Amino acid sequence: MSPETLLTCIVFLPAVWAIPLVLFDAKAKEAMRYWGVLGTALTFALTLQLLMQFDSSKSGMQFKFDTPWIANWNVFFSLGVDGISLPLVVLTGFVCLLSMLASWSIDKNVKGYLILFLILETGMMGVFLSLDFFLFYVFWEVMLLPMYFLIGIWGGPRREYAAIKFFLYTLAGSVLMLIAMLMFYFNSDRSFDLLELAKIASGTSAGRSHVYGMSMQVAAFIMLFIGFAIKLPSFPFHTWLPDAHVEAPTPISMILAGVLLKMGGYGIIRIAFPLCPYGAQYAAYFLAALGVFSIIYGAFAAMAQTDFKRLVAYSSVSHMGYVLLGIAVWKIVDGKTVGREYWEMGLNAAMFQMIAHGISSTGMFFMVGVLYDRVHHRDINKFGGIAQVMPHYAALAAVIFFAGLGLPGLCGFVGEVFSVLACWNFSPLLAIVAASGVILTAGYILWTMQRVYLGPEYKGPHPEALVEMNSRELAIGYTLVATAILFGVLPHLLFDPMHGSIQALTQSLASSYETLYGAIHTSQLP
Amino acid sequence: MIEQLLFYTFAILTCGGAVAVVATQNVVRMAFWLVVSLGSVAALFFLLHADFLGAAQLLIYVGGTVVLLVFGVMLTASGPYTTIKTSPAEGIIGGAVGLMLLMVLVSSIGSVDWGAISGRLPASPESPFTADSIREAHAEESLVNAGSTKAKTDLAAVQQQGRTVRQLGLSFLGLRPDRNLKEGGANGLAPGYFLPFEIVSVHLLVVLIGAAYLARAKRRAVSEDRVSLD
Amino acid sequence: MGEVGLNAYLMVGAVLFVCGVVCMATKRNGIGVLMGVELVLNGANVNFVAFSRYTSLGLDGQTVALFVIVLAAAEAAVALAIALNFYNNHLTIDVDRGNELQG
Amino acid sequence: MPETGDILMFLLTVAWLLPLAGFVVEIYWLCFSHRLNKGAAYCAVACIGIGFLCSLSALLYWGNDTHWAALSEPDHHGHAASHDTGHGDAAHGAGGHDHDAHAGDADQHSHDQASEHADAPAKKYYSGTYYELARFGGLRVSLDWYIDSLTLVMFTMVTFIATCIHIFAIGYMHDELTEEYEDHEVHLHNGGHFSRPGRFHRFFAYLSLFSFSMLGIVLSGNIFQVFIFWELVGLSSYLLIGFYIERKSASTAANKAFIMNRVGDFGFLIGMMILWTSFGTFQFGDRTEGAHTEAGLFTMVRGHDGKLDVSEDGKQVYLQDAHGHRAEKNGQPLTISYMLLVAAGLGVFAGSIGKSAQFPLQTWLPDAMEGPTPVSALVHSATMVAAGVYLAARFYPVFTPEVLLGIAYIGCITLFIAATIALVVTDIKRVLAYSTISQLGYMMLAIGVAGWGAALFHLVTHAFFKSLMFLCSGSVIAGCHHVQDMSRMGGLRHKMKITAYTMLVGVIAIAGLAIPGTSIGLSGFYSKDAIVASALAYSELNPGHILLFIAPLVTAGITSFYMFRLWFLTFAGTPRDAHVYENCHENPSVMTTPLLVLAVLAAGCAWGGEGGPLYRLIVDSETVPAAARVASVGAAKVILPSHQGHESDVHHVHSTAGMLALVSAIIGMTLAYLLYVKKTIDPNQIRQQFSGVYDFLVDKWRFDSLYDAMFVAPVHIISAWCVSFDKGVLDPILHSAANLTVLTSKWDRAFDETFVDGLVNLVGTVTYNVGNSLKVIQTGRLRQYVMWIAVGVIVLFGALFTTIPK
Repeated sequence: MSPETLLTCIVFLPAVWAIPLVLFDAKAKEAMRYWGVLGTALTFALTLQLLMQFDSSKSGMQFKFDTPWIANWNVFFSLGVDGISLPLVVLTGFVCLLSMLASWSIDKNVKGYLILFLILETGMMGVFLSLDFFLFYVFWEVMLLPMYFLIGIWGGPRREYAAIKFFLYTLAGSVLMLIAMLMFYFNSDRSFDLLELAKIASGTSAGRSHVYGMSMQVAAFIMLFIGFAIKLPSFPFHTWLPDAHVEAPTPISMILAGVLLKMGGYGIIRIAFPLCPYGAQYAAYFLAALGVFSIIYGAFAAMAQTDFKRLVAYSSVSHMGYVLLGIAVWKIVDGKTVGREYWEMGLNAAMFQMIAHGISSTGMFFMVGVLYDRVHHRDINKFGGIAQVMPHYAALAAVIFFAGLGLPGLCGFVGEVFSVLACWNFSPLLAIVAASGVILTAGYILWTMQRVYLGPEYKGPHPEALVEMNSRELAIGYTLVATAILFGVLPHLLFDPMHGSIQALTQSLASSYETLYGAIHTSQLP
Repeated sequence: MIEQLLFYTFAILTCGGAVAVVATQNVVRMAFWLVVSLGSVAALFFLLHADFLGAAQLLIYVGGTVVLLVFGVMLTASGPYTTIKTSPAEGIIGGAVGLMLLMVLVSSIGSVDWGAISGRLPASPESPFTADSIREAHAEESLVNAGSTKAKTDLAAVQQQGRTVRQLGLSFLGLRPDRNLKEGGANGLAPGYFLPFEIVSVHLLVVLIGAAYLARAKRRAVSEDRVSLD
Repeated sequence: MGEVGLNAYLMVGAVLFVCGVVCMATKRNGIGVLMGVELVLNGANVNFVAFSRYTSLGLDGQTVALFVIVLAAAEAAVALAIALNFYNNHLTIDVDRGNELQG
Repeated sequence: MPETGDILMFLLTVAWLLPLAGFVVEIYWLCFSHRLNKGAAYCAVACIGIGFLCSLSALLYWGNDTHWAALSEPDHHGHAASHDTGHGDAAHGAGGHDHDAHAGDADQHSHDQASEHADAPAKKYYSGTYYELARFGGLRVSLDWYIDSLTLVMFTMVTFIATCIHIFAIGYMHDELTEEYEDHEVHLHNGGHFSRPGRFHRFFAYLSLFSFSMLGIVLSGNIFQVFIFWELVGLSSYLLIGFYIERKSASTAANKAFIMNRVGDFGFLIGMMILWTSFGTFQFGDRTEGAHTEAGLFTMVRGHDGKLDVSEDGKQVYLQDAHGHRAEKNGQPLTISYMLLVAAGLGVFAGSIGKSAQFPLQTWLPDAMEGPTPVSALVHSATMVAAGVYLAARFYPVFTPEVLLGIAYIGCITLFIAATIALVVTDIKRVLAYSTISQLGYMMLAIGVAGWGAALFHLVTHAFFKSLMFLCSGSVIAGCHHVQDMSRMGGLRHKMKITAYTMLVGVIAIAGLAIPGTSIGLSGFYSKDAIVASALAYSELNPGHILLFIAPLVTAGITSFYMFRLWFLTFAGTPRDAHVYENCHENPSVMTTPLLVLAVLAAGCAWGGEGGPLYRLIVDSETVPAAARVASVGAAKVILPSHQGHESDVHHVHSTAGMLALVSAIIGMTLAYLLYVKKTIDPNQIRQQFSGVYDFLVDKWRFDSLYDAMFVAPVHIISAWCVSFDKGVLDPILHSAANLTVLTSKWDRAFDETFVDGLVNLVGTVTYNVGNSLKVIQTGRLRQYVMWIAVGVIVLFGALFTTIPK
């Protein structure tokens, strides 16, 4: 399959796959679910095909192609993949397949649910694959609406509130992103091409000799950052997340945690940093501090929760803090990047953490969902003794929760530890505070496991409903556990494809900062 | 001279008949005046060298349509001499408006230089009518194109004499002996009236069926009930 | 008396036309209205044939006039049927009774 | 012929990975087998047993390869080398006498630089890489192996003890072989007893996982890998402590253990960050790739001569490259701030504190006794908790004297506190637990006072006798049907002969008793002797730190007292609880055989003392700074004693220290005898007289409540704050923003409705009115319409005529 076809198929297959769903009888729920599973499975297979064809020894964009879309505005339908987006694309396919499998518990208006689900997948794939800012923005919005409806229609009792909260937050973010996008559009030669914009920012563009100005970079970076930080989510933009998670149905929570949050990190790495290196460096300490604060804050907040899903949601805030920390550890002394290898390590760790979190938190939400499907409540204090009645489930859940805790040998460990290790070079203080997160994380996860899984007996309502997982759920659980172990034991599987791209990114950012720094300092001298 | 005389005679008859139709209150008399008026129009057609048309006018209008109207009068009126009076005010207003309309029309007719317009029209009866074009367009039609240059003069003569039946018939079959097919951008399409002719034929058939359907006897009460129910 | 020209025929046509219009406007009898219509059509026909004779319209004018005559006959048939229906519904042929057009 | 290092690596890797394979197999066994099957146990025993054989053969191969050079020292060649760790007796005979062996033979594999620098002492290790986890530019993280004699000894010791304990556990866990295991300690809501399927398989699966992780620590070739397995043993420990998941106390203890360890790991992580950032590597040993040799941590800090290369102002330490020169990067010498090095050392040591339950993180270990007794024997006495000591020893070259001083004091405080608490505890396992903490304190102290060999020596001997004692206590508990309180026992030696006397061996060993006047004693005597001697030497060189000698000396007496108290209370005297006594019985041979084997080793493994084979083997791995006298340059100004050879500082004081320790131990034993057997003094009276102290000790020095107040409660308060910040500040901000928007839109609506709509409505109204007034025109009369048409035409034409010019 040619690259163009492959990428286009990955993006649009789910949406196209949703069209025949219209023809299904509304009562043929099973058939529609299988249809949906088939669609997501095919998409996942395509992403794997992409993985096969991907050449991890190259650092640049691969399979890149452009087609004019809105020629008057210089908008291109431009897709491509590199080491940064590839893992996320595969992750998206993976998580979507699993959440689709977990969607059997959805019984209300299955057709609409599946259609929205598939459109959502298209939006997510598009965000990760598009190389045109405008296209990126469009997909970003495409993803927003299905999510709004999925939470707002299939959610829990306070779904409208949660959905609107989610919608408003994200929309506020995208508005800021839109402004920044237009800033770049009018400050370049009317270009939306991300690669070209990044080249201009680094002063290596063939067409332009001057880079974006300092104040513009700072302003644009702040706007872009807020837009992405909302998605990440980082303190103080995180309050939509617990509500959205608590109200969203289980598979949507899985996608929300597994993929949507990654877009924040991806956006920062793909757009905010390359387009405004000066702004990024300007705010680097703030970013890292914010990440560290999110780690600690999320952990503390998680500890005080009694709602199981809310706890997991706050743990996401905490875990995604490592991503922000890893991205931001860019140390500059006198205009020169110091310890670029450590920064590279931080970026790698951030990427790894995103994937790892995609696996572990997807798993955690799935595990919570399995319980919720049975007993229809999430009050941690009313659980207990689950391991006695559902030993198989409890074992899988334990592995997933330990992955979230950051146990070596499981995926959560590498990202956390590497980002913290990389941080000392940047700021010892932040590193120490971030490292203290390991204690808090262990605290709340173990305490939760004790209250939910351990103990002699289940104390809450519907004890008779606690039956062992069925084969479909077991398949999801085992897949997640296997992936968690795989990446925990062999992290280089993930680092290898990312490595080249991230190295190139850090190099170009460092050099572009140097260029700009040099320009500023020579002009200030007499 | 005789033509002028005839024209004025029939013109007065025509106009007078029409005015009489307007003025008369009795339907049957109106029908009579209508016959007068339409018959005079037929005469005017003859004067205009449209023999066939005049004949058709007489046959269809005077012989057919008016009889139809008389039938209508008979079928609808409770008696043949019933009159439905128009109020005098209406008559005055109608007359005034009619006069004004007439003035408008007359003034328009007078203000137009018809000769100039006639010159601008694309084809004239004297337009070239070559054997080539005949041969090209109607190779098999030997009926009309027997003589080449002769046909042209024949045609003019025929038109002068008002014997247009054959030409009209041809044009209804899609042939135009009076037109140069190479001009006017006909693009090879037959500029005759074959298609309209067919359409009119079908139209007539439909009208006949439709008229028969509409005019059939119906029960009266049902429709009123239905209306009230709505 | 001068030469009979196009204008003279047009005048006759105009008179016929105006008479038809006035007839339509003033007659309360449905059949009278129909007669007005016939007059209007004839006025038009006179014009057509006159143009056929005096301008380059040629055979077209006559053909159109012929069509008009035919269609007028058809119209008369249908109109008569309508009049009969009207009469059946309103028990009169007075068009003022039929005010359904008011809506 | 493969190289020695590869063979050793292969053997140890097999020994290391077998338990992992066992774990996987047992987990699956759990799913597919019925619960009455002992297959899992046999599988686990087979895995660890083969692992032991592999380790042993590795040790023997290594010995053969080096011609047992390690066992011989010019001034100690009189000792026969017929025992290595005391169990492979006949396996090697002549090797130990081969004085001509060249230590350098061992270095062929990876240390060419050793021959380049003839003055540098040979470094006797093999190392290599399994695979890379990640690589960032020049930085890389990998899974490595690092094998020296210490690794080999640890491997053999761990696998051997683990094998014994696995076998013992087959008997101990026998009552789990059921579908309906009734747990009498758990009470359900409805008052009934809790019953559950047995967890025989699961137990052995966890044990295998633990063995794998523990061996991983020992084999690790870099500090990051140590951290990985550090956490994994923490996990195994968590799972095993919380084995009885239905017991709240067990799961709480498991959580406590894990979190306490994480607190230590927090420090560990900081230490690692410093090392990683300053050195750019985690490797212990040097790594050779082709012609290029990359220096490991030890080389970078110590070079080849074992000295810190400190700058003149004492604030910077120059790093060394693999060739013994100052490392440079871009022409600048690589340095690390001295304080940072101290911080790194303390950080790594913090990990040890957590794992080895040292003050101030000692409180988890007694609680960890909630696990089944074989777990306590293996994990919480012999191996895992000793991993902290192992790490501190392994990392010794990176520690500056200041760090060592800290280690010494931590060990000193710990050994005293734990011993005092052990005096008043009546739970048989908890006495042993406190004793373990105390003994680990001894080891830490030894490392702190430069008694590197003594610490590891004690580590190994302690592993034997403490696992023996734990197994004995397990045997007692099993025999007495899960009674653990010593106050309900007594006189059990009549019914449980093997258990009682093997236990006595252990007690004598830990008490450090020997025949006065000779230096013949059980293993504990030698190792404790070595530690006390090191401490004395240290305090002589640094008179300010005399406490570091006094405390272990006194505690030696206390140790002796509480251990004999335990034995007397349990086995001697008359039964205090007839019911318990009646029902108790000796255990089957599957449990007693391991006791006997371990008793033999506990008695004899240290045979020969500091001239014996075990000590020699360990000390063979000793790094230079541990052996020589080192003076500190930092703030602490301490001098570390040397202890190799007859002229060393330690040797001078050895006999004095040994005497004092022995006297102390004998006093302790006598006191215990008087109190609990002769009843000359009534313990209850003492208890009443010193009730304040007694309560304080029973409350474990009130650490738990202190930590609750200091950490647990604040954490909960802060987390409540965080949540209320979300709910009380962030959400209201959002809500008020939303409300403001709604308000604005309300205004907007009002404006719309009154003004904009008003205009539109006006247009509409006007149109309507006009239309309404025009309505009359539409009469529905046909004739009027015709009239209007005519009028319209007229008007139109009139308009045209008037406007269009002629």
